[in-house]
Amino acid sequence: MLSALIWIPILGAALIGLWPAAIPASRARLAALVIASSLIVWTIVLLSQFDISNAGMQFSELVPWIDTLGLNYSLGVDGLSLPLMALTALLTWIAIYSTNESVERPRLYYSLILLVNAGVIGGFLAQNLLLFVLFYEVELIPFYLLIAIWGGTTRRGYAAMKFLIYTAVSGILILAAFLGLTWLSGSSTFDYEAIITAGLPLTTQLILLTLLLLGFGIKIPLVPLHTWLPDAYVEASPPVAILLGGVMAKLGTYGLVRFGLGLFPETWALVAPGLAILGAVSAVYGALTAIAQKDIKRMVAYSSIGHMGYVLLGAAAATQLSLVGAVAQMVAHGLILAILFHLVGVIETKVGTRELDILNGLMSPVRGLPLTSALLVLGGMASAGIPGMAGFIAEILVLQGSYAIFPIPTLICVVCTGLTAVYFVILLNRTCFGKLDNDTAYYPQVKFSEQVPALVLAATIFFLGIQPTWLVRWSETTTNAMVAAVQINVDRQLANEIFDGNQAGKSPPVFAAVKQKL
Amino acid sequence: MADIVDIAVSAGSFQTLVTAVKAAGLVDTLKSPGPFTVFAPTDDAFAKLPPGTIQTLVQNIPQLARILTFHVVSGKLMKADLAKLSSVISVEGSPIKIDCSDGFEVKNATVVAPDIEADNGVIHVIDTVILMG
Amino acid sequence: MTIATETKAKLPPSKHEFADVIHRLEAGGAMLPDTPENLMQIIGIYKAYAVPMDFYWRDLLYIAERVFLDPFPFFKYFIPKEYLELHNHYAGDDADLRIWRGEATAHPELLEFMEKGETLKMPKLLHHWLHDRVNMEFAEECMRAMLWHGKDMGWGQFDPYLDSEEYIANADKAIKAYFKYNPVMMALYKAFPDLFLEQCRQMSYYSNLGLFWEIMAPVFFEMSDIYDEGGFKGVPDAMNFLVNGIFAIAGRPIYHHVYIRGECYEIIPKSKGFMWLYEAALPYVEAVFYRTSPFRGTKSYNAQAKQVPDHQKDFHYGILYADVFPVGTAGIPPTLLMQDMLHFLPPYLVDYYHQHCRGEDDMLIQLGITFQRSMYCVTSAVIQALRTALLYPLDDPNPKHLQANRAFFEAQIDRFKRPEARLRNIQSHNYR
Amino acid sequence: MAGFFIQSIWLIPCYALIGALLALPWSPAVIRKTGPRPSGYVNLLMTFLAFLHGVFALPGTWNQPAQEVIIPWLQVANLDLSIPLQISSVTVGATILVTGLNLLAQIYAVGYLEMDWGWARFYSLLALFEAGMCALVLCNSLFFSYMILEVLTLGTYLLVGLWFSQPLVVTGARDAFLTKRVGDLFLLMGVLALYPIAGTWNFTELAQWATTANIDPKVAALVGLALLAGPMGKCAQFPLHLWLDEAMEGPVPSTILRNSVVVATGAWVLVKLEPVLALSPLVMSATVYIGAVTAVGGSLIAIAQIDAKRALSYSVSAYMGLVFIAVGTHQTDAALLLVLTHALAMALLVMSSGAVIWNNITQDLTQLGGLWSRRPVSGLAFVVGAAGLLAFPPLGSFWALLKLADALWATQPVIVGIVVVVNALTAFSLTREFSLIFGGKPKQMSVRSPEVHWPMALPMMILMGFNLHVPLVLQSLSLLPDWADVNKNVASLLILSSVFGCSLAGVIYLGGIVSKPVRLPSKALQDFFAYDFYTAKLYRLTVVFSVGLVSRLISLIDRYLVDGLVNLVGLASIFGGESLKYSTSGQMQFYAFTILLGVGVLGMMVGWPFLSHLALNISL
Repeated sequence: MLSALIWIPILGAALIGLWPAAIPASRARLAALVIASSLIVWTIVLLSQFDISNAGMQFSELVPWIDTLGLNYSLGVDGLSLPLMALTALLTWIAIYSTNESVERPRLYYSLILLVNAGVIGGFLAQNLLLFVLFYEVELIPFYLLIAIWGGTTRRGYAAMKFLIYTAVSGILILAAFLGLTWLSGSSTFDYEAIITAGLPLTTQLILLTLLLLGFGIKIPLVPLHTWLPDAYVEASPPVAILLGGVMAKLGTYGLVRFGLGLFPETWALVAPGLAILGAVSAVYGALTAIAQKDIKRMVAYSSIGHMGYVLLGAAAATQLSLVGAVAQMVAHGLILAILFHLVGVIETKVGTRELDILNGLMSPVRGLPLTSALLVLGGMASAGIPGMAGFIAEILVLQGSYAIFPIPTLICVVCTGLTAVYFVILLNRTCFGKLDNDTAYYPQVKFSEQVPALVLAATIFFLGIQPTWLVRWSETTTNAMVAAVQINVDRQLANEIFDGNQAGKSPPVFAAVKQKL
Repeated sequence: MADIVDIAVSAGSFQTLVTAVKAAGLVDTLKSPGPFTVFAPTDDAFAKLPPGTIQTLVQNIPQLARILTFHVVSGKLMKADLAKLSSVISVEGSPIKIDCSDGFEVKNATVVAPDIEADNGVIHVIDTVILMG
Repeated sequence: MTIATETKAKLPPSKHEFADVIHRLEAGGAMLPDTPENLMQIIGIYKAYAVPMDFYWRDLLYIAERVFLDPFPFFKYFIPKEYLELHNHYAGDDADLRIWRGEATAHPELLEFMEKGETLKMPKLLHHWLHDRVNMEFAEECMRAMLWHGKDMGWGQFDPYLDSEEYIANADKAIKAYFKYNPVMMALYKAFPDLFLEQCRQMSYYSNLGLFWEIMAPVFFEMSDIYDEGGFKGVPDAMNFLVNGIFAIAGRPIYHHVYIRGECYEIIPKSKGFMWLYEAALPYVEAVFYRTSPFRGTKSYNAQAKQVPDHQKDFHYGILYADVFPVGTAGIPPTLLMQDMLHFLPPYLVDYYHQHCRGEDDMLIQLGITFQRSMYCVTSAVIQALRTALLYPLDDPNPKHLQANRAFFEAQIDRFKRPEARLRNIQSHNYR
Repeated sequence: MAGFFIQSIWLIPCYALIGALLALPWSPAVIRKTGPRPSGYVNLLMTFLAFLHGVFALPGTWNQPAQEVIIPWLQVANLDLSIPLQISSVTVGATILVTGLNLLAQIYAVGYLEMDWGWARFYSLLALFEAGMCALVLCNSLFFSYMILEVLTLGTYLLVGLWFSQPLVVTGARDAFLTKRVGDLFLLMGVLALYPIAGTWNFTELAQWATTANIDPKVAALVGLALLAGPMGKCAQFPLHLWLDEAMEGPVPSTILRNSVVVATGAWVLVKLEPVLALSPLVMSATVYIGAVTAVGGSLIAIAQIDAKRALSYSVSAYMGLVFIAVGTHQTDAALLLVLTHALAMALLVMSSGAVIWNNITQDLTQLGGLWSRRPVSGLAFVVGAAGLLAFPPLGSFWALLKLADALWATQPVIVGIVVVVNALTAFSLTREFSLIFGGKPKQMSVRSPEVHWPMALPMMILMGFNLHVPLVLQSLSLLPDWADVNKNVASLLILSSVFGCSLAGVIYLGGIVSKPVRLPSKALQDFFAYDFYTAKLYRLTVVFSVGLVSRLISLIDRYLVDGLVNLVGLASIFGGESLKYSTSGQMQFYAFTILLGVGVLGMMVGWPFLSHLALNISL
C-alpha cells in the first residue's frame, strides 16, 4: 500500500523524463498532475483506512534488502508521519499546478518534482534508518537542479550550491549518528524498531543525539545554520520554494521528533532546555530579520525560520499537548508557507517586482490583484496566528503545552507571534493597501487557474482552523505514546506515579527526574 | 430730439435690437425719462452670435430682458464721462468694464459710434453683443 | 492650421508649462489632442453618459417638483410614467429648439434597461434591491456639490436669491400647502422653519441640475448621431458643436416649480430671468468638474491632518483632477457614474476597450479615463465659449486682443498646473 | 416558544456570519454587472433576524439562573476546548444591544455610504464584528474570549482599512492592529499562565476558583497584569489608546459601533475577569490608576481636539477609564451599567456628528457653526446623547455614575473626586463641541447645510428615542435605586459638575466674552493636549525606532556576519587568484568550514546542560 506512494511518482518521473517521443509541455504537465492527483487520492484512501487509536506503525511493509548492511526496505506510517505525508501529497500537486505552463525544459522539470516527492515521502515512510538516509539524500539532487536551472536570478547557482553543501553535510551528520547508534547499540539491522538506546551510556547517547540534532538542525533550519535558506528559498521559483519550505524542511522537524525524541527518550530531557532556547532564538531571529527585509519573498523566507522555532519549542517540551501542537504546526506552517510563496510568485509575475518600496495598492479591485491580495491578507494573518485559521490552533497547542515546562522561551515565542504580525502588517500595508501608481499599474490580470492553488490552500487553512480536530486527531495517539515513552524511560515508577494525563499543566517534572537520576 | 427707441428704430441698423426690445417689453421703459446710457449692438453684432442664441432668448422673455438690460446703464454717460471710469454697473446688476485707453471699448466690444444723444439718454453703438461675466 | 500660423505670427510662443495646449486653444482646438482615437472615445462616452443622464434629469425634476419635502422619500428613484414621458424641451417634434433629432420622451435604451436591467425582467422594486438600476445617488451628489459650493463660487444670481425674502415667502407658501394635512410636520415647521427652508433650497438645486441636464442629454445624443453619420472630422468639430450648443441654449430659463395637489407653486419663477448659462452651467462646471469634495477613499478628513483645504475655493477634486485608477473600490464616488455608463457603451467603444489593458475586466477604469478625456473636451468648450462671450475672436487682428485671449487661456490652464490634474496625462494615448 | 429561542441561542452570531458570507459575491471582482448594495440589504436582514432572536429569547431568561450550553470544538491530549455558552438575561440582553446598535448603524450606513462602492467588504466586516461581539458576550470562556478578541483585532485592521487607498487610513489600520495585538499578546500570556494554575478557562469556574485560590502574590500580580493588558488595548486605555484616534479614519458607521460597543468588548472581558484580577491588590490598584489616568487625560485631550470625530473618541477612552475604575474597585455592576449607558449615548453622539460631517465635508470643529436652526434633528440628537453620557438626571449615565460614586463615597473619596472631575471635563468638552457645531454663526463650510436624508436621520431618531427611555427601561429592570436611598450629596455633586462643565463651555464658546478661536495661554500646553500628549511621537521615537533598529541590526548581522562569513571567504579566494566560480573545490572547503563552525556553535548550545553537568562532575 505504502510503496505505491513512493513508486508511482518515481515511475511517473521516469515516464515523463524518458519517454522516447517528444511530448509537448502541456502533456508533461498533465501527466505530472495526474500522478500528483493519484497520490492525493491514494493518501485519502490511507487516511480513511488509518486507525487513529493505534499508536504504532500501520500498513507496514518489510522486504529484506541487503542483510549484511542491515538495510531493509521497511515502510510504515503512524500518526507522526501521516499528516506530513498528506501535506506532501497536497503541496506537490500545488507545486505542479502553480508552475508556469511555459516552463523551460518541462519534461525534466516535472520528473524532478516527482522525484522530490518520492524522496520526501520515502523519508516519511522509511522505518529503516539507512533507508531514511537514502531517501533523505536522494531528494537533494533534484532540488539542487530545480534551484540551479529554474531559479530566479544570476545568484541561483550560488544558492543551489550553498543549499547542496549544507544539506549534504546534514545528511552526513545524520548518517554518522545512525551508524554510530546501530553499531554501539549492537543492533543487527538498521530497522527503527530494533534500535534501543536504553542500554547505552548517557555520554554516548548525548554525542549521538547531538550529531542528529545538528544534522536535522541544518535541514529545518535552525539559527545559526540557516544561511542556506534565504538564498535557496528566494532564488528558487515559487513552486520549488513551496516544496522546499513546505515539504523538505519538514523532513528536518520530522527527523528531529522521530529519531531524536523517538530514539533517545532518556537523553531528550537533557538537550530539551537548549533546544527550547534555540527555538525561541530562532523565532526571535526569524521575526526580527523578516521585519528588516525589503523583498517580500525574503520576508516570507525568514518567517519560515521563525515558525520552525515553535516546532522546536513544542518538540523540546515534549508534553502531550506540545508534541501534538508541533506536528500540527508542521502541517499548518507547510500550508501557510505554500500559500504565501505562491501568492508572492503571482505578484512577482504580474507586477514584475518583489520590492516593498515599489509595490502598492494591489487590493484595488479593477486594476490591482484583488483576489490575490485578499488571499495574501489571509495567508499573512494565518501566519501571524489569527484564530479561525490553521496556524492559530497549532501555535496555541505548542504554547500551552510548552508553557509549564519552559515558561520563558514560551513567552518569548508569544512575543514573536506579535513580531510576526508586525512584518506581515508591513508587507500587507505596502503591497495590498495604498494607491496604485498611475504610471505603472497596467498589470496583466491573474487568471482563475492561477488562483486555484491559493484557493485550495486557503480553504484548507480555514477548514483546519475552524475544525482543528482534523488537524490533530491523526497524530494524537502516536505523540501521546511518544511522550509516554519519554517519561516511562526516564523512570517507569516515577512516571507511573505522576503521569495522570489529565492536565497539561501538571505534566510530570521530567527534568527533575532526569537530574535525580544523573 | 427723439428718445432712445425712436433713434434706434429710425437708424435702421438696429433691427434685431429693436425687435428684441419690443419682444422683451422694454419699449416703455426706454421711452421713459430715464436718463439711460445704452450700448446698442448693431445687427451685425447680433449676427456674430452663434445660431440659436437669439431664438432661445426670444422664447424666454425674462432672460432676454436680462441680457438687454445688461446693455443699459442708468444715467447719461457720455464718452468723456466713461473715459474716467473703469467700469459701470448695468441695470441688470453686473458690472461692465470700460476701456478708453486705446479707442473706446466696452467689455469685449468696440464702440463704433459714440455719443448719439437722445431725449432720455445717450446711445453708444457697439460691434459686439456684450454678455455678463 | 492656417489660423494657427497666423496667430503664432502675431504673438510670440507662450512660455506656459502647457504651451502646446495654449497654442492649440488659440488655434481653435481643445485641451484634448485632436486624434481620431480621442474623437471616437469621447463621442462614444457622451452617448453612454447621455442615457443615464436622461434618467438623472427626469428624476431630479420629479424629486424637485413632486416628491419635494417628503421626509421619507422611499420611492424617489421610481420615476412615474408622467416624467418618463415628459417632453424634453430640446428634442422631439415639439421642441423649443430641436437639438436632437430623436424623440422627446425617455431614451429607448434607458427604458429597456429600466425594464430588464443587466439581469432579468422583474418588478421595479426587485431591480432596485438587486442594485440593477441607475445610480441616482451620483446625480444627487452632483446636486449637493452645487449646493455646498454655491455661495462661494459667485457665479450667477441663483444662490443669492435663495436667501432673499422673496424666496422665503414663496417657499413658505409651498411648504404650508405641502404639509396642509400633516399637523406634525406643520408643528415642526413652526418650531424649526429653517429646517424646511434649507431642504427647500436643496430642492431648488435639484431643479436647477435637472434643468441643466435636460439640455446636455440631447446635445450628447445628437453628437453621437452626427458622429455615426460621419459628421465630425476631429475633436475641434465636436468641441465647436458644444460651444454652439452652449450659446444656443444659454437663455434657457432656470426655475423651480412645485406641484402640490395639482397646483403649481413657483418657488423660483421663470420671470426671475435665471439663465441656463449663468445660473446652471457655469456653477455646475465649477462645482462638479473642478471642485466637488475629496473622495473619502483618497483623502483624510482628519482636521489635524489638514488634507482637506480650509477654503472651498481650494477644493480641486472634480473629474478633471480625479484619479480614476481606484475606481471600483471603496470610497471612490465616480464609480457610480462609471457603472451607469458601463451599461450603455456603444459597440465600437466596447471593442476598443477589449483591445486594451484587461479588456472586459477593467472596462470600468478604461471608460472612466475616456470620460475624463471627454470632460476635458467639454471644459475646453466652456473655455472657448467664455472666450467667445467675454473676449475676442481667435482671428482678431488686434494683437492686444489676442494677448488678452492668451492671458485668459493661460489663467484657465493655470488651474491644471496642480500635480493631481490630469491634463498632462490625457495628452498621451498610453493613459488608459 | 422562548425555550426554542434559548436553545438555539448559538444562532445569534451565526446570522451575522451567514450575512457576511452572503455578501462576498458582491465583492467588486465577482459581480460586475450590477452594484454592491444587495450585500448591505442581506446583512441588514440577517442582523434584524439576530436582533429578533435575542428579543424573543430574552423573556425566557428572565429571573432564571444562567444556563450553560456546551458546544464541543476540540479535544486534544488533555486539553478540552469546548465552547461554553452562558445564557442569562445579561448575556442575551447584551446581544440585543449589540445587534440593535448594529442594525441602526447598518441603516445609517445605507445613507452615509450611498456613494461608496465598497459595500460588500464593509457590511461583511460589520457582520464579522457583530458575530464576534455576540459570540463574546455569550461565550463563557476566557480562551474563546481571547480568540474572539484576536479575530476582532484583525477585523479592526480590515475595517479601518476599508478606504485603503488613503495613506492615513493605511497607517491607522496598521497602528490599530498592532496596538490591539500588543494587548492581545499580553492577554495570551495571561491565558497561558492562568490555565496551569487554575485548571480552567471557564469564567464561572475561574470565579469559583478565585474565591479559594491561594497563590503566590507575585504570580497573581504578573498574571493579573497580563490579563489586564488585553482589555487595556481594546478599551483604548493609556498607553495603548492611540489606535482609537487613528481608527477615526474609518467610515462613520463603523465608528458608531467602535466607539460604543467594540471598545466595550474589553470592558466586558475585564468585568468577567474581575474575580481573577482581584486576587492581586496590586492589579486592582493598577486597574484604577490606568483608568484614572486615562479618564482625566482622555477628557482633557478631548477638549483640545479640533476634529469632531476625535474629540468624541477621546471621551470614549475617558469613559472606558471610568469603567476600569469601577472594575478596579469591585463595582462590576456599575461598570456594566456604565458600559450600557455609554454605548447608547456615544452611538447617538457619533451619529449626530457623522450626519453633520456627511454633507458639510469638514470635520474641523472650528470650520463649522450655526447649524442649530437648520439641523435640529442632528442637534437634538447631540443634546440627548450628551445628556445621556453625562451625569444628567434622569438619563442613563447619571445612574451608572451615581452607583459608582455612591459606593466609593465613604471609602475612596479621591476616586469619587476623579469621577466628578471627569464628568465635568466631559460636560465641558461635549458642550464645546455642540457650541462649535450648532452654535454661533454659519461659517463658509456650514453655510448650506440641509438636514440629512432618512436612512441617517431615522436611526438617529430611533436611538434618540431609546436614549430618552433608558431610565424607564432601567426602572423596569429594577436597576434604578430608590430615590430615598440615594446619597443626595453624591447626586448633587455629580449634577453640579455637569452643570458647571456645560455652563462654563457655553459661556466660553457661545458667549462673546472670549475671542475665537479659543486658545490656552500657552501654545505649547495647547499642542500638548491637541496632539495627544505627543504619544504618537513618543512611540515613534521609542518602540518603533528600537524595533526597527534591532531588526535592521540583526538583519545586518545575518547578512554580513553569519552569511557574510561564506562570502568573505569567497572574497579571500579571489585574492588567492582563484576564479569566482561557486562550484570550485576550494570554495567547497570554505563552505564546509562555515558549516562546521555553525555546527560547533549549535553543538555547544544543545550540549550545554550536559557539558556543564560534566564540568560539575569533574570539579566534584
